[in-house]
This record gives sequence, structure tokens and C-alpha cells, in this order.
Amino acid sequence: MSTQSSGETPGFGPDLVEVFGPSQQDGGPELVQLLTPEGERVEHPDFSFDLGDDAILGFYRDMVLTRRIDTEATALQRHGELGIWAQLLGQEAAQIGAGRSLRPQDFVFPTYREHGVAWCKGVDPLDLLGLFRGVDQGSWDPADNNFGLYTIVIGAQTLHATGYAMGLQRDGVVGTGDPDRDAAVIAHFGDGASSQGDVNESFIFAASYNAPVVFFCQNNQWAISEPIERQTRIPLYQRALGFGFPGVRVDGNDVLATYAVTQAALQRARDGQGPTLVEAYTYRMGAHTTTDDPTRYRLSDDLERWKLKDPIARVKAYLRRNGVADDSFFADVQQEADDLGHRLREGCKALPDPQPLSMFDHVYSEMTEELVAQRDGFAAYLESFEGAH
Amino acid sequence: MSTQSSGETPGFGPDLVEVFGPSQQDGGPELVQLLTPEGERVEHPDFSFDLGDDAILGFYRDMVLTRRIDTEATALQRHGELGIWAQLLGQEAAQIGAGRSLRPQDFVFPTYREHGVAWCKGVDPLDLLGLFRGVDQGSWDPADNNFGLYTIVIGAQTLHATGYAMGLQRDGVVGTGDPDRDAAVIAHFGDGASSQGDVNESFIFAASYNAPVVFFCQNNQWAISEPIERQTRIPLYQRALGFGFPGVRVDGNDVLATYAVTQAALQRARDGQGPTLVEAYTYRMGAHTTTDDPTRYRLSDDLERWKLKDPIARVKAYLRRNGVADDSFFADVQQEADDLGHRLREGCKALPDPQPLSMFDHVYSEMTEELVAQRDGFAAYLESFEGAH
Amino acid sequence: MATQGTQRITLAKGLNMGLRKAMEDDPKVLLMGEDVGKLGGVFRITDGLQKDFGEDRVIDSPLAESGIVGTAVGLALRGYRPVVEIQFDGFVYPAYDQIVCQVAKIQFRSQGKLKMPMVIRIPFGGGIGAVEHHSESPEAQFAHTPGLKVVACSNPVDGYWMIQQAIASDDPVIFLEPKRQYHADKADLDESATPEPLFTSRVVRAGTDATVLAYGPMVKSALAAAEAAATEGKSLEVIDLRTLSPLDMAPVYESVRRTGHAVVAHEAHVNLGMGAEIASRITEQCFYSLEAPVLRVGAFDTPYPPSRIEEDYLPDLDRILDAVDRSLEF
Amino acid sequence: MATQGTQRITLAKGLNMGLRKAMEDDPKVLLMGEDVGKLGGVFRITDGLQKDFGEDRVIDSPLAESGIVGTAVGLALRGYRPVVEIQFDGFVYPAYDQIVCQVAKIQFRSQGKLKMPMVIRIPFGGGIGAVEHHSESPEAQFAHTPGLKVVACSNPVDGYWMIQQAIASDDPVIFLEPKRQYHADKADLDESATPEPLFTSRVVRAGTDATVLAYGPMVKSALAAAEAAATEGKSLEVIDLRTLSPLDMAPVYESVRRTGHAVVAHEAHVNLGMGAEIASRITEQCFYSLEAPVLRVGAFDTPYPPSRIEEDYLPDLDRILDAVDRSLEF
Ligand SMILES: Cc1ncc(C[n+]2csc(CCOP(=O)(O)OP(=O)(O)O)c2C)c(N)n1
Ligand SMILES: Cc1ncc(C[n+]2csc(CCOP(=O)(O)OP(=O)(O)O)c2C)c(N)n1
Ligand SMILES: [Mg+2]
Ligand SMILES: [Mg+2]
Repeated sequence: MSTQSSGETPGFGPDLVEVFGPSQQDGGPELVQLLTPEGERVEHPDFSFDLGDDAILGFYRDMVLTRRIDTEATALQRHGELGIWAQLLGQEAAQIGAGRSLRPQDFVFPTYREHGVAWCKGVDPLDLLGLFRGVDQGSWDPADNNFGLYTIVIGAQTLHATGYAMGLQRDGVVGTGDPDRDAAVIAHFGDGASSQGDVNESFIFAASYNAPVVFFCQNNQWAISEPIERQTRIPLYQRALGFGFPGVRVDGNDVLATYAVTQAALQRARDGQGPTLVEAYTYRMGAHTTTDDPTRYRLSDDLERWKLKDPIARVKAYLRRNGVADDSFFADVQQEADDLGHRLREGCKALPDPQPLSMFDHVYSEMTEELVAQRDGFAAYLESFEGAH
Repeated sequence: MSTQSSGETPGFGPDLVEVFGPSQQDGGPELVQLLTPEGERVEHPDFSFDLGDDAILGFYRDMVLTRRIDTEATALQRHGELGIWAQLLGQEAAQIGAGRSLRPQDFVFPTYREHGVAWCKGVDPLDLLGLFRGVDQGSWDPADNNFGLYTIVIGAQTLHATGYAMGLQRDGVVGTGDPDRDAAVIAHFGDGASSQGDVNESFIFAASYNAPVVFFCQNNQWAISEPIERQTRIPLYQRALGFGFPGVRVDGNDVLATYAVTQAALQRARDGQGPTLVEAYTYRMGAHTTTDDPTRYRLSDDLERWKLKDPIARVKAYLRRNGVADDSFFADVQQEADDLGHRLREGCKALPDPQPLSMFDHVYSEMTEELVAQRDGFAAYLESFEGAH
Repeated sequence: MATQGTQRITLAKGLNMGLRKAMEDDPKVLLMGEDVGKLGGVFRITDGLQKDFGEDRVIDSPLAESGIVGTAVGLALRGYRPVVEIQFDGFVYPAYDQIVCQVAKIQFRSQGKLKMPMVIRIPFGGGIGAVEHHSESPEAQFAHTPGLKVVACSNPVDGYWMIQQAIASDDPVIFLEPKRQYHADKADLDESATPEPLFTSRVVRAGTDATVLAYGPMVKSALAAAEAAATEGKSLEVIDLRTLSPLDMAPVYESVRRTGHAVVAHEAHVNLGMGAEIASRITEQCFYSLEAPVLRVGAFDTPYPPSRIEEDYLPDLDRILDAVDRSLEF
Repeated sequence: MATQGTQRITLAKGLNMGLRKAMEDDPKVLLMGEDVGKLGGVFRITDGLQKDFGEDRVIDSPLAESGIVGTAVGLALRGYRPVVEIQFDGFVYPAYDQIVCQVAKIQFRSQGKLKMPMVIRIPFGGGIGAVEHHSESPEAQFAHTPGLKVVACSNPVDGYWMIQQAIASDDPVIFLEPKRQYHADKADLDESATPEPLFTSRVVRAGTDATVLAYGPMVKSALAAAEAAATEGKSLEVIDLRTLSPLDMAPVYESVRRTGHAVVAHEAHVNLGMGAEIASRITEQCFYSLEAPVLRVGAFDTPYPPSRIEEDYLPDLDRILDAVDRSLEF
């Protein structure tokens, strides 16, 4: 019923639109790749990775540590220490590539899964756990690292990002040519989010005002149980064409390419050349969250195929093959990951529960009389129990 | 601040996006035109007008009568008989071209300005006045003519249209090859509406399900006081490219071209080939509504230029030049218009005010006890006044 | 233990069975929403239905709530009876415009020529340890909207019947499901029974000293409160409101006129919650019977807090008893 | 007639002057919305401001309310103080999700680290002979949302001061403007006066027999009702509530304890309207002073009808007097 017939109607072009999805293709010819799954560096006519091997060592470390944050948090959820966890397994390169291309003055609007970007921005991973443990709703100060709070309502943050970018324009920190001054915004979202009105409206506003924002979509092929084909029948990066700004698809499992493309897109934004859509083509190797069961809706074959494209393995292969790193490097990183894991484990368990009365704080900038009365009444009520026991 | 610099960033294409608007261009090379403003028929490689001169005579009559409906209603508003009126002056060709390309089984989801399409679908123009007079909110039965109620919330109806089209698919009346059976839906909206989340979501749903719907956008260059440049920086028909279905720009002041293009798009839909975006490039020659004052925001020069492209004048020129119609034809149409005007004038004044108690009807399929009580209480209250006088 | 002809089911199962029955009975019934197909919904309420009724009748939608409800409007206009699942209460707001301006008003706008037989299922309420936006109680906003009907089920058997009745209704129904109860208690369903009409409230425990009104997840707490009060010699009448718009107030007035005391409990915060309307109506109708003002028990007037303190935020048995005591001692 | 140092202004003018003053005082104040620039808004409230403050500070937005409010959130996060105009009450719903899930919650979510100093101006209410969606009274929905503040002005002088105070507030404020009054009555503005605080209600006519509570467009009707009642020897106290969230109830309780009778009037329909909350609170706090239940006067619980019968739908002087009489005769 919803199949598409082929043929051609004059004036409208080919009837058979390209149906694009995880089971059919590997990202297609548009995919910008600079490091193959086998760990070989390749050239691309438009994008190149202009940092040295030191940076790649750093990326490797970032990815390993980010993955450790993820597996540790997943384990903490299994042990009842977190209520839920949104895993990023498989998306490390997309996030580290994007995260490392940011300058300190660039501002990030994340979803609920941007643990790797948070890492790059200097947010303590322990701070990320509070929300998932249920002790807060995001405890870090966005002003500290220019990393916004996690946003759970799908797509909402893309408009915030666009508005923030409009603020940068008004502050005169776009297109001045001063690299320490010019700033941009990056808005993270998923393939599923691309269907939300808010995301499409953010494209409209960004285009209309030529706002310095990079829309960074991690197409991990799934929105919970729904495959990318439900959201779009053409490659997602092409969505941008309809709004009059460039879109590009990068291999999101290739940290070099993701870095190079995002960095170029951010530079366009900082230079006053407006928005770009970057589609990081990747795969959610884990479940949607720890409460999800992907075996109900996807084939294990897919997962196996994507495992061959593991973002960390390919960098490791590159580093090894080219003698950039030796065993001691890998051992050090491993040790660092173990230490981080340990710190997260202990730190998570020690995260204090909020005080019940704290729920009345910060509803408003000053507590209203109504809320003071409710808080005081509740405090008295709680005390009445203490008396009783 | 929101200017766009030129140049080229590798991989992203040209930085200077095409800025497209009423003051700069006449529709550009993409514009499908089959009848020039001077009334000369021209060829187009992809689209042709395949009806005879009889049909053009009919279109002429439709446009003249539609314009009369419009001027009459505008006058009625000036005389206090209508609260407001949304004028279509200048958009007659877009609406008649689209309206006449519909088959009886095709369903229309209009905005508040589709008086010409209503005309083609057989809705009595008098029925359109009730909403603007404030005696009802749309009095015609959509089932009678497959013409939905006017929708005032911008863009909402494009989703209804898409859902209705999904219903056609489920009813098996798409792509059967039976011309009396296969049906499509047309969703009307404006250039401003293209920025609403709902409209973009309707593109997503229609593409995802390959729904038989034609998105018919009358780009009349203005959304109240906002020019098209505020909504898009590329030609609007290209929006469709981002969603994976065809878009085409047609001269919306050319009834032949609008007919040909819309008819082809509808046929694609009926054949099961999915959605199309048709941008009818036109101009709102009047005010947004009778309460608007366009002199506050646009140049009279623009209007003068567009007057040269009047949709009715060019057909008249064609008919005259080629001897298709003589004076008596034009006189007859004029007479018919006068009669229609008269009927509307008298009919409008005679439209009865609703009974106050009718407001309790049809809130639900059966009146709830709560509402029965409110109605009865209000009836008693009203009676208490009658007693008093 | 199920007796003959009955089966023991959870609320999730009752809803699933009710949906299946409605789909069997009427080929025009469609399910739509995010993940309702292969996955069977994140709560598995639609489990197995796509497999049995196909992708045309159990429709996985793109991730856009306004789009889901808006296309459902179109399907309803074409003669279908769409049942929309909103994944969590907090995600109904992108569809709010379509719900209040279109779904609610199309019958009225068309003077009854168009019907809008749509059900919007919303798993609602808290207490499941979730992150933000997953524990909201948005009912008052919908009950405030003329043209919508709003019901809340509280137990497995009602779940089975009420979802079918809502689907059979020609009016749009906001159907609230207490998600915390989905997989909690079981009850005996007798499919051959005749259910009460949908838009009725029900006395679920008779009593004489005070009347406790509740719906959805709070019915269980209200019954537990009545149980506890009984041990102290207080007899509470508990009414499961079931329908929030229209309200079925006759049994409430009858009860309050007898007891002279009323407490309304809901998970939504108090300010402008259902309790405000119910208290106002009771006061208007039972003014001289009331021995105390109608007291309202609800969450505090703050956003839903982090889940570690949600049990402090949400009303419970103790807060209901506290209000009953305050009413009796007034 | 204006006295020295004062000028006679309409509500539209008061708002326009207040916006101008706020923009002069603080360069971070921005105006955003559909047609607010060259056109000065469809009601001309922002007339002349783009010309004087430029396109960067008076921003014509694409036609998308969620986009407008969502980008305003981003601008606020960057340190700006956006003032958003929603063109008509009925068009706020596409932005509802951003308002209730983001604008309202960002301070709370961030434990006060982020502020959300945004004003959302909504011309509200009916009586202007408009088509559907142009005459709504959506206040209860916003007042029900913790994290938002909600105020309604009723006269030109309040318009001037309250809009400035709302802009100066670090909390998000839903700012309701009675559109029917925009160009109606004039009043004397003394710009050198000191206004009362924003979140306070105000006794606008003293009386002894009954208390009438109103806000926005109904204040005028309430005052007219009091005038009419006076000719019949009944003395009504009229309170302009001004702030709907938080409510400033102290003057209300004080008044009702004296009069023993209260009537709340608003244009919104009664069911779950502001009147429900106000009646419930009065009953809770003044139970033994009340000689009758608090009566609510509002529109009927139907969608807004065609404008030819809107004056039947909306409450007016007579319906207020009718309620006062029913209260006094209770
Ligand atoms: C408005 C809204 N609707 C529904 C949800 C529930 N939900 C959470 S994540 C998700 C899927 C998101 O998919 P995608 O955008 O691809 O991001 P991913 O989780 O794959 O990173 C859904 C439906 C939500 N959070 N917000
Ligand atoms: C959701 C919503 N927002 C705002 C309005 C007010 N409004 C009515 S018409 C209009 C402009 C529409 O422009 P466009 O889509 O180009 O259609 P046109 O009127 O030019 O035919 C606006 C802003 C509305 N009706 N609905
Ligand atoms: Mg995804
Ligand atoms: Mg337009």
C-alpha cells in the first residue's frame, strides 16, 4: 500500500524515490570518510583531517573513556543505582569528533545521550548520573562549560540552540574574524527527532536569520523501535536542501571525518555563513535505554555488521598499524578507564538524595507566598510523623 | 547581521544561498508558464494544457465570478454585513486552475481564502459568507462536495489532508487504475504557513506513507506584513526536495499552467506515486483581510507590477486575440457576475443570526447533562428578561 | 484466583484485550503512535496487535505528536476510528494545538456534520522512578476544553471495558491510563458481563463519615486510606470518578449530603486541578450539608521533582487520611 | 481630561509606551513575534518600535509560534529578555509545549542556575466580532502550570506599568491583554507615579454587601455591575485580581469575611476556569464567613460560538448581577 511505483512523470522527476536505510546501504557515496573500518586513512576531496597523531591519540582516549562511562552507567542501572540510562555505545566517534571540534566559546545544546560531548566540554561524568539516578534534573551549570542541560522532549533544544545563536549575532561575536571571539552553537538531535515540528522550525528560523548554528544529527538508524525509513525516504542530510542551507553526511563511526566535517561546519557558522546540517551516520549498538529490548524489533545481523565498523577499533588499528601507540599507551588508557569507572561507581552511590523540601526551591526566582505556605505546611506534616515514631 | 556572505566552503557548496522574493524576481527560470501576461500561449517541455478553448472559456467565467464573489464580500464587509473578509484578489487563476483539476472524488482541505476552489467544487458562495458574518463557523457539509471546512489555525489542515489521504490508501482507492475510483487529496496553504511545524510534519508523514496528497501552496509573497524572505531563503517549491518528493513552481497567475501542473500532480497521487508540492507563484493584490492595511508594509510599485500580470486580463486577451469569445460572451459573464453579486448581497443580509441556545448543540454528539442544565438555566435566564420588558 | 468464565488480568492486559476486541468488532478501528507496532508500545499495551491486524491498522508513526494527532483527525474525517497512543503524558503537548483547536472543535464547528470519534490514550501519573516529563498528570487541561471527553481507568476490568466504550463513542475521548498500575495488581475479568456506561462514576466502597473522591492511580490509595481509617473506626465512602469530563456528580452529591465531609485526591498538583472544580461544584450544590470545606489532596504546586523525592511530592494514603482528619476536625 | 504631568492614553498606548520604556531602560529587551515590526502588530501595540530600535531588537518572526517561543528561550539563555507577542489567544497552542515543558521548567530543572526572564504577551478575550480562535481565554491552563506567572491588565495605566514590571521579572510571565479594551477607554497616566507591585490584586471599588472578583476585560463589567447595584441599594466591593498566578488572595479573604458573599467573573468558560480555584480557596479559608457558596460567572462550557451570539456566550453586567442576587438570596 505504501510501496512506491517506479517510472517518471514529466516535470516531477523520477517517481521512485531513493529509499534509504540501515539494511540497504552503508551510508552511500555521499558518506564522508577519512578513516576506514580497517583503520586506513583515506582522502576526501572536500574534507581533510588537519591535526596530527597526537590528536588521534587523544580521540582514542576520549572514546575509550566515554565508552567506559557508558558501560559503567549501564552496570549501575543494572544494580539499581540508576533508574534508567541512555547508552551511547557505538556513537563514540560521532560525539568525540563533534565535541573536540568545539571551541570553548561555542555552546552545546544536547539531547539526553550526549555523554561524549559533555566529556569533551569538561563536564564531570559524575554530574551526568544525577538525572538518571533521579536525584536531580541536570546538576551542572551550563555556564561553566558552555554545555546546556540535557533535554528530554524530543527536538525542543534545536530551537533553543537557534535562539542562542541569534543571541550570538546580537552580541557581535559572529564573523568578526577573531578566532577567540567568534562563536557558534551546536544543536544535537537524533534521526527520529528530525520528524518533530520543532526541529523543522529551527531549520526555518536558522535559515531565515542565517544563525550560526550547526545542526548535528546522529542518525543511529533507530528511534526506539522505529527505523530511519519511517522518518525519511531520502538520506537525512538532504533535508537541509529544502531549507536552503548545506547538509552533509559523515561517517559517524569515523572520528577523524566527524571532527573534520563538524569543525568546518562550525567555522562556517562562526564566520557568519549560517547554519549547516551534519548527519553523522552511525548505529546505536546498544538498546535505546536500559529499559528497552531491541531484540523485539531488529535483527542481530545488523548489529553484527555494525560491530565491524566499531569506532574505537578502527582508531586502535590505525594507531597500532602505524606505530603511533604502543602497548603501554593502551594499558595506560585502560588503567585510566578503570579508575574512572571506579570513581563513577563510588561517586554514584554517594550521590545524596535531594531533601524533600528542596522541591519548592527554584520554581520561581523567589519563592511565592503560596509555595512558602505549602512548604511550611509540608514541613510540619513531615515533622508530625517524626514525632509519631 | 543576517546578511549572507558569498564564497564557497569545500564540501558545503556555495555560501551565498539564493535569496528569492517578490522584489527581486518574477518567479525565476523554474516557473512553469503556459500563458503569458500578454495572453500568448507558450510551450513548456514537461507540462502542457490538454483541454480546448471551451475549457478556457469556462476558466474565464470561473475567475470572473470568483472575483465578483470577492469584491462583493469585501463590499459587504465595508457595509458592516460581514465582520471580516479574506480577499483572494489576484489569486483567482491559482485557485481556479487547482479547483478545476480536481475530480469529484478528490477531497479539498482549504485555508480561509479558498473561495475559488470552493466555487469549483460546487459550494454555494453564499455558504462561505456565514463564517465571516459570524453566524456560523462554516455551514456547508464537507461530504456534499468533498470540500472541507475552512481552517483558520495556520497549517493545521495539511495534517488532516495527509491523514485523509492515508484513509484513501486504506480504502483501496489509490492506484487501482480506475479513473472514476482513484482519488487524491489537495491541501491548501500559504507561504507563511510553510514555516509551521504542522506543515513540515505533514510533508514527513506524507512522504513516509507515500500518501496521495498534493500540497498546494499559494505563495502570494506575503504572510500579513511579512515577506516571503522571512519564511524561506530559497524558492519555496524546493522545500519538497528536503523531504524526498517533487516540488514544482507554477505561475499562479496563469490558469492554464496551474491547471496543467496541479492536474499532473493529482494524477501522480491518484496513481499511488505519492505527494507533490505545487508552489503557485502569485500575489495578494488586496489586503490580507479587510482589517489589514498593506500600505504600512509594502510598496505600491510592487502592486503595480503585479497588476500587469493580472490572471483574468491575460485570459481575456487570449480569448479576444484568438477570436474565441466575442462581446456577447463577455457581456453574458458580466451579467452573470452581476446577478451573483446581487444574490450574494441579498442573501448575506438575509442570513439569520443563530439562536443563542444553539451554542449548546454539537459540542458533543449528544448533549451532556451538564450542558442540558446550562442550556436550560440560560433559557430560563433569558426568559426572565422577556418577562421584565 | 479466576473463577469459571473469568480470567485474571493486569491493567496492561485488560487494555490490550479491549483494544483487540474493538479492532475485531470494527474494521475501522486503527491504532497509531510511536512504537506501537513491532514493539507493542513502550508499555506493551499494543503487544501483538500489529502482527495480527497488519501495518495498515496498527501504524507506527513518525516521531511527531502533532503529526500523529493531526493525521488521525484526517483519518477520522475519512470514516476511521483512530486510537492514538501518546507515549508518555509529558509528550502530549506538541499535539496540544491539534487536540484543543481541532479534535475538540470539529463537531461544533461543523454543527455536527462531522464527527470526531478519536481516542487519545495517555499513560499518566508518576511513581515509576522516571526522568522528567514521564510522570505528568495533564487531565485538568483537557477537562477544561469543551468538546473533549476525559476518562481515567483505575483497574484492569475497567481498562478492558472502558477502552472499548471510548472507542465506540462518537466523541473524542482523552483516555488516561495510570501507568504505575499497568503491571501491578490483577483482577478477575468476566468478558460476558455488562459494563456500566462509560461516563459514570462509581461508589467503590460505601461509608458514612466522609466521602473520598479519586480517579486513576489514586483510587487504590483512597481505598487503602479507607481501609486504614476503618481500623480507627472511621467509615469512608470512596468514589471512583472514572469520568472527568463530563463529571458524573449525582452520586457525589448524594454521598456528600450524607457524610457532610468531602476530600478530593489526585496526583496532579492542586492549583487549578480537578479538585478545584469538584470542590466548587460540591460547595454550590451541597452548601448546607457541608460541615467543612471540601479539602483537596494533590501534588504540590511545583514541577514534577526528581524521582528520588516523587513519593514526597505525590499524595498518598497518609496525605488522604490527614485531609480526612482535618475535615472531620474542622 | 489630562491634568498636568499626565496624559490621556488608551490601553494600546499604555502598552506601547511601557514597551518603549522597557527597551530604553534595558538593551537586552527584545520584542519578537509575527508582524510586530513594520506593521507594529495587528493591534499596533508595537507601533513604531522597530523603526526606533531596529530589526535586531524588534524581530519579525517566521510564522511559527513554537519557533518563536523556542528561539526566545535560547535568547533568554544567552542573557536577553525576550518579549514575545502571540498574535491572538487561539494561536498560542502551537507554542504550548515550549511554554509548559521548557519556559516554565528551566529554572526548576537547573536548580536556579538558569533564569527565564521571558514575557509572553497574549491579547485575550472576546467581544470583538471575530472569527474562530480569535476570542479565547486560555489563562487557566497557564495558571495551572507551575513555573509560569500569569497576570492580566484591565486598564491603560496598569498596562503601562505592568508590562514593564513583567519584563523586569526574572520569571517567565504570561501577560494577558484584554484586546477588547485596547482602543476603548482612556485614562490618565502619570509616568512619575510609583506603581504597586506586579503580583498584587487591588480593591477597585469598596463595598459591603458582596465581593465581586474579576480580571482583564471583566473588571469593567464588574464595576458597571457595582454601579447598577448601587442604584438598587446594594453595595458591591470589586477586586481586580490582576495576578492569576500566583494569586494574591489576602485582600480577597479580607473582603469576603466582611461581605459573606463572593462572585468570581471571567470570560473563560466556567468548568475548571480560574473561578474554580478561587472559589475553592475562599471556601477553604472563609468557610464560616460565607453565607452562600462562591458563585462563578463565566462563559458556558462550549467552544467559543459564532460571533453573532458571543454576547450571549460571554458573561456581562447582567449575569454578574444575577449571580450577586442569587448569592444574596441564597
Ligand atoms: C516529544 C517526545 N515524544 C516522545 C518521546 C519519547 N522518546 C524518547 S527517545 C525517543 C526516540 C528518539 O529517537 P532519536 O531522535 O532517533 O534519538 P536516539 O534516541 O536514537 O538518540 C522517543 C520517541 C520524547 N522524549 N519526546
Ligand atoms: C497558528 C496561527 N498563527 C497565527 C495566525 C494569524 N494569521 C492569520 S493569516 C496569517 C498569515 C498567513 O500567511 P500565509 O500562510 O502566507 O497565507 P495568506 O494569508 O497569505 O493566504 C496569520 C499570521 C493564525 N491564523 N494561526
Ligand atoms: Mg536515533
Ligand atoms: Mg501568503
